[in-house]
Amino acid sequence: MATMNMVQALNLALREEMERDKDVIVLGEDVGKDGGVFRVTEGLYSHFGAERVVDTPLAETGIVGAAVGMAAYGLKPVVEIQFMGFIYAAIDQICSHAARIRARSRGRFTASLVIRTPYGGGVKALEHHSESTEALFCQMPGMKVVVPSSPRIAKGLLHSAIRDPDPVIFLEPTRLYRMIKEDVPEIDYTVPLGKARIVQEGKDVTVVAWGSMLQRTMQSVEGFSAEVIDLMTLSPFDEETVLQSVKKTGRVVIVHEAPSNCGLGAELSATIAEFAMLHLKAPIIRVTSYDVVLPLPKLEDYYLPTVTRIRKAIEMTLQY
Amino acid sequence: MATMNMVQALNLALREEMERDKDVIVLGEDVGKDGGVFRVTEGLYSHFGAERVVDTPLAETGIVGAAVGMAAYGLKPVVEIQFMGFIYAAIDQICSHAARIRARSRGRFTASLVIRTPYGGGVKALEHHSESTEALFCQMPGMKVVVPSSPRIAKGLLHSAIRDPDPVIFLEPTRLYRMIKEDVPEIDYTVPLGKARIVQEGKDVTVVAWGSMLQRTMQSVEGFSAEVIDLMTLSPFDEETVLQSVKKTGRVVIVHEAPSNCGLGAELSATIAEFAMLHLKAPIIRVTSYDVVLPLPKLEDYYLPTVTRIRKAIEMTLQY
Amino acid sequence: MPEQILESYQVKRLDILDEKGTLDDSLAPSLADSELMRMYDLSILARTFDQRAISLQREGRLGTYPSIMGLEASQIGSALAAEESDWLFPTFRESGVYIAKGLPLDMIFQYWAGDERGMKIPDTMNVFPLAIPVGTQIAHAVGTAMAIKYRKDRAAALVYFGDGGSSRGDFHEGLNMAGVFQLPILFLCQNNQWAISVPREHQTASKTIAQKAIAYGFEGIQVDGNDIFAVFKATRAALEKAKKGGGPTLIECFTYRMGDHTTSDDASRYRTKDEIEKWKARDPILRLRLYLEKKGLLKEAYQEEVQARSKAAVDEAQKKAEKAQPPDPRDMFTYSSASLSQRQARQIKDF
Amino acid sequence: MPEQILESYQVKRLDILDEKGTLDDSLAPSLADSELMRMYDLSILARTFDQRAISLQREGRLGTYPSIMGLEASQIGSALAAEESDWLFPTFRESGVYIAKGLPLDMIFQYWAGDERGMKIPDTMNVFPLAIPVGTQIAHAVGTAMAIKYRKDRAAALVYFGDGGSSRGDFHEGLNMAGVFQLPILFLCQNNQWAISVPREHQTASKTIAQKAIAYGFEGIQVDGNDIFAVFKATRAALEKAKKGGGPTLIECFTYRMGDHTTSDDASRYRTKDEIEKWKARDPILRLRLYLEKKGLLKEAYQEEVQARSKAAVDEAQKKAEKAQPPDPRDMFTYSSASLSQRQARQIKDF
Ligand SMILES: Cc1ncc(C[n+]2csc(CCOP(=O)(O)OP(=O)(O)O)c2C)c(N)n1
Ligand SMILES: Cc1ncc(C[n+]2csc(CCOP(=O)(O)OP(=O)(O)O)c2C)c(N)n1
Ligand SMILES: [Mg+2]
Ligand SMILES: [Mg+2]
Repeated sequence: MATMNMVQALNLALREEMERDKDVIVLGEDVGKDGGVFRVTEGLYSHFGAERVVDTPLAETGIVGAAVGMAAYGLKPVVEIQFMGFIYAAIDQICSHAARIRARSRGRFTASLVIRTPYGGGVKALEHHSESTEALFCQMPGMKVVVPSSPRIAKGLLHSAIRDPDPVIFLEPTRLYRMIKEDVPEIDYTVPLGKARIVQEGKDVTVVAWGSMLQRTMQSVEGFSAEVIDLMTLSPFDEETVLQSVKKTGRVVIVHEAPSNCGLGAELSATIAEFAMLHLKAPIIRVTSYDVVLPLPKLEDYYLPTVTRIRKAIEMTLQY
Repeated sequence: MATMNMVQALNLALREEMERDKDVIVLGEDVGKDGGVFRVTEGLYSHFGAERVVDTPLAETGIVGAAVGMAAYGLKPVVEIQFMGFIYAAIDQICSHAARIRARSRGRFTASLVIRTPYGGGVKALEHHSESTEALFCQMPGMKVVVPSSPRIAKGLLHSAIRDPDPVIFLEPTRLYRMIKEDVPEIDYTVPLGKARIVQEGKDVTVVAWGSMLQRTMQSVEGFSAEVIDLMTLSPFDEETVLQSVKKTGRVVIVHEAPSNCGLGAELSATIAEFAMLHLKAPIIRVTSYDVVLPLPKLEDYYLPTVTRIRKAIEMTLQY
Repeated sequence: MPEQILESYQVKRLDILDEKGTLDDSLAPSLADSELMRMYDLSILARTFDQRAISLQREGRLGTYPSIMGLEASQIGSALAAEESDWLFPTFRESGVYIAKGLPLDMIFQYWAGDERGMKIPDTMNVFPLAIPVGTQIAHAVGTAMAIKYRKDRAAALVYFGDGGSSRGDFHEGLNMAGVFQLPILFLCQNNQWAISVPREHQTASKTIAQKAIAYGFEGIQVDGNDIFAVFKATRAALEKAKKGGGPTLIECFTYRMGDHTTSDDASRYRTKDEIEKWKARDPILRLRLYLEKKGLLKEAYQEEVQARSKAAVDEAQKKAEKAQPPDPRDMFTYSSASLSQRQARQIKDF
Repeated sequence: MPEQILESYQVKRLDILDEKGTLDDSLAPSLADSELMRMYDLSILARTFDQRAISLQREGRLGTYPSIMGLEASQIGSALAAEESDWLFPTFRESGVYIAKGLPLDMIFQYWAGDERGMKIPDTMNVFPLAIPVGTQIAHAVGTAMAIKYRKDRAAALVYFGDGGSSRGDFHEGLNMAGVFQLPILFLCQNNQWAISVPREHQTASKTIAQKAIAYGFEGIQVDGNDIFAVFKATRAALEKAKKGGGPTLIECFTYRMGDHTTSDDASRYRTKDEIEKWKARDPILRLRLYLEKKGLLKEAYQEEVQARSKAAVDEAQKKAEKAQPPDPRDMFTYSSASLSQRQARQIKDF
């Protein structure tokens, strides 16, 4: 056991995977000498060398496209996109190729790769540095999307993501990078993809969250008998765990950082409305950021879900 | 009144807008001499000249990015992306700039532009030629997304889209381009953005669809008292019309071509589950394509929603 | 304004076999007669396949198909110059490459009939499934070249694209990365003068595509793309250089798309008959035939035999493709990811 | 292999004012003393602003800020060479351009404090809000140049980007389109040798950025980016050419990022003190001062006066920015689109 923050936990996971499997290659902008702008790849360059920790030119499409070609050859590329706001140029390669090469070639070629990127707001950052557009990737068949909520979980999920035979978008909540410290077991452990986690059991309402909103959710549920689910894998998400909980509590509040319109909360709600409708005692409430263009820091606190809004939503469902 | 198919109706709308306003410029690949691969811009090049009907190099990012710069200068660019499968490279410009320049500059600069692209399957096309990824764009605050379901509506919506002060993604169902012929009024009329259309009234179930699925839906509702809604504007969609109908019927079936996971159907369902829950008599059912990588023509018919699947869903809701 | 000169560059072109079938011996690659005949046989086979594909599409037995007529020298010459260990990345218009590399003809038919199984490339072939989004395959080849270099394998990547593809950002990002990492890769542009209706001179203002290599710090060269010897020689040299650690090369094959863009296109809407006539005289197969005839390698009887053999092979492939079992709808699910999601497991029960 | 030569190209460089402040009269642009003093005054003002921004960030009164130290000549020299009618497209590291164009200093502070209102560019200024996604502004400038050409206005677009930006596909697609349409546009690359921790030579294998213009069929030139006269002259010439219908130009300003990448960066992790020292001697303001002193235009008293004036202006701006009313949360809604959606109309009631 060692206490570490999420940056350290992710760094350790990368280190262990690179020790374990020499096909694992890290590439991206400033991942080498600089150790990444958040230092997640700190020390890897000096330890594994420039061949395995590759500083690339500034070209997101090319970086992700190259990862597809590396993976097809048998390597395990772990790409770092410096911020989620800069992943958009790579969507063509992600959606048209990484997600489809297995189907296109009927299994001859696969894209076993990971794309890591800092994700989410709450850090008073510049424009394009607080994006939460996970739903863009959740809707791509063939892709997996993962979001850790603590150092221990981050390490276990990253191990699983790197060992997964298919492409994984690994979203790292910037706000949690250094906020939470936690005991992380030294032993090699994984957190399986596709499984959600019940953070606390409860009987009156199910609250689903992930990433940095989980922590805000935990602050909000005090005084309620709320069952809190940390989704962890956003796509494909763990329908069974969510539905089981909802069937038990009959009430649902979903919390996320993205605006409501076509966010992942919509999918959760729709799945519940289709398969657990008869167990519902109250409307399904989403607590999300407002449906506006992501503001700069001065307005960010108004934009993001607050403890007050989450509590109000819970109280509202409890009135039924 | 003249009878025309959707290609002709769209062509006429473009022609009228270009006559009306010399700031309207059409640009894209093969939109000039060739008149577009589906001939939607047929004749515009010879009539308005190469300055207003611009054949661009093969560069989707650059084309859409250039449209943002043109719009900022005061022109009204109407971009054609040859197929929706090739719009992904332009998402960076759409999401990072077209959708945000108004907010970023607090109104000094806007991106009043239209991006037209053939959309959807059912035409036995090549890979990447049958995409239905509308939800990617629906979740971007600042963007509008529109899908016509008939020639008359196509013309009216395109007029509105071109005159809209904000960026609009205009999705043209390839399958409907030449399938339906309809009387199209000669007079200048518009179909407003943001408003849905009740195609037929009914009392037992509300069925929401758009694009080419509307036509399939109409074939499916025979024998039921179904209220059919053609959404037309997918984002921001007409919540009032949808909720009003659901409150009346108490049952909902949503039909779309995209896979279910994080499709627009999820948002419709979630909005209903939040604001009309107490009126619901049955689970909200989505009839969508399967959650798999879009197949090639030989498997396409298995993939897309069928009349049988739609009818089954309706019958299912009616059992409650 | 007078300034100091930092650098000077030249753009070169290679021609070996002219339209009359006359060879420049000083430049010709040394090829055994059997290799020459292989080039000819494959060219005839490729064109026979291509014409059959077009007529099958007309009969509604194939989907949209992009003809390679006129590109046989560029595709077969380059594919034959590559070794087994090399990795090839074709565009959607590369029947000639797949045929030269030995992908069963029936699979190519099967693919164009709308069946993914046609692109389930055999494990023995290092060729990617064709890429439809223009230019996007360039990045894949770059990544594979990075992997080849990392593994220190004796191989190179060879990626195909067109004049239109050279306008995409993928081209730039890929060539730039290849230059920075000195990768074992060959970028082969078939400049066939058209991108659907957009002529080469509206695609870019540079005099040649070859000179774009100057922007990336490595060598670019234009070759007569209808001259199979020039294509073969330049490709072989570039791949050898790559495998010796000499880094990337850009080759512009200056050629012509003799047919419509695809079976759904009508090129007469945007280009003249004269232009097509002019290029007919430059047909890559014609000049190869003239040369081999002069060389006495091509008796009339043999020509008929090759035609017949090709027709038989294509007939055979067509039959095989058409009587193949239709694909199983469950394949949609089983090939989307390595394992089924909860939702997919529920949905697959519909079949 | 011998080949015929199709084209030859040269890459040139312009230097006018050297590190010692010595001027090459034969090349110097003709500038009135008042213009020379304006260049100096603005350089001092820009550096004063820049240093203030850095310290305000350290005090937690601004967010992350990217210093322009060392880039004053490239930014001010080029901005002053542009006319009112020209349209400028800055990157995130362009305080000098905004200052030279006259954007109120308090607005620049306001923006970096996290308030969109700081980028509500006055209607009288044809300058875009800064672009953070690297390279993406290039396409906007190209589109504006297309619009300028369509409207036959006497104006040109001037777009800024860095050595890192030159690796993005946006660069390629933008320059290629500009070449094809012969647009009135100037692509100005501030090659400051670093893209965060990635040195210029790992960004691209080409000897210069200037030579990348060869790929697009128009002129490229490298200038000493720390030489405000070279920058001014080359920019003025390129914009004139553009407005006369002469098409695009690429200018590489060879310069150096003297500070950390941003206030959240620590450049000592990846570059040496020696390198920084070497470039300190080339400081663009230093050599301008030396020149003006020799010319007798810069008395010590005046230098102090300029410093004082700049400090006063920056104090003033900081005060104004800091006592501005906080933004109204409803602005999030009112500026997302021209009108509120049903959902937004419901949500805005929360405020
Ligand atoms: C990214 C992208 N945009 C548009 C298309 C539609 N399209 C298919 S082929 C083609 C022209 C390609 O020209 P070129 O690269 O010269 O190849 P050629 O067709 O001449 O072989 C276009 C525009 C596409 N397939 N991909
Ligand atoms: C598309 C994109 N990718 C990554 C980043 C993160 N980032 C900000 S500046 C920068 C380096 C830019 O280098 P250069 O273009 O040379 O400009 P400079 O910082 O030297 O002024 C990077 C990688 C970004 N802003 N945009
Ligand atoms: Mg071509
Ligand atoms: Mg730089």
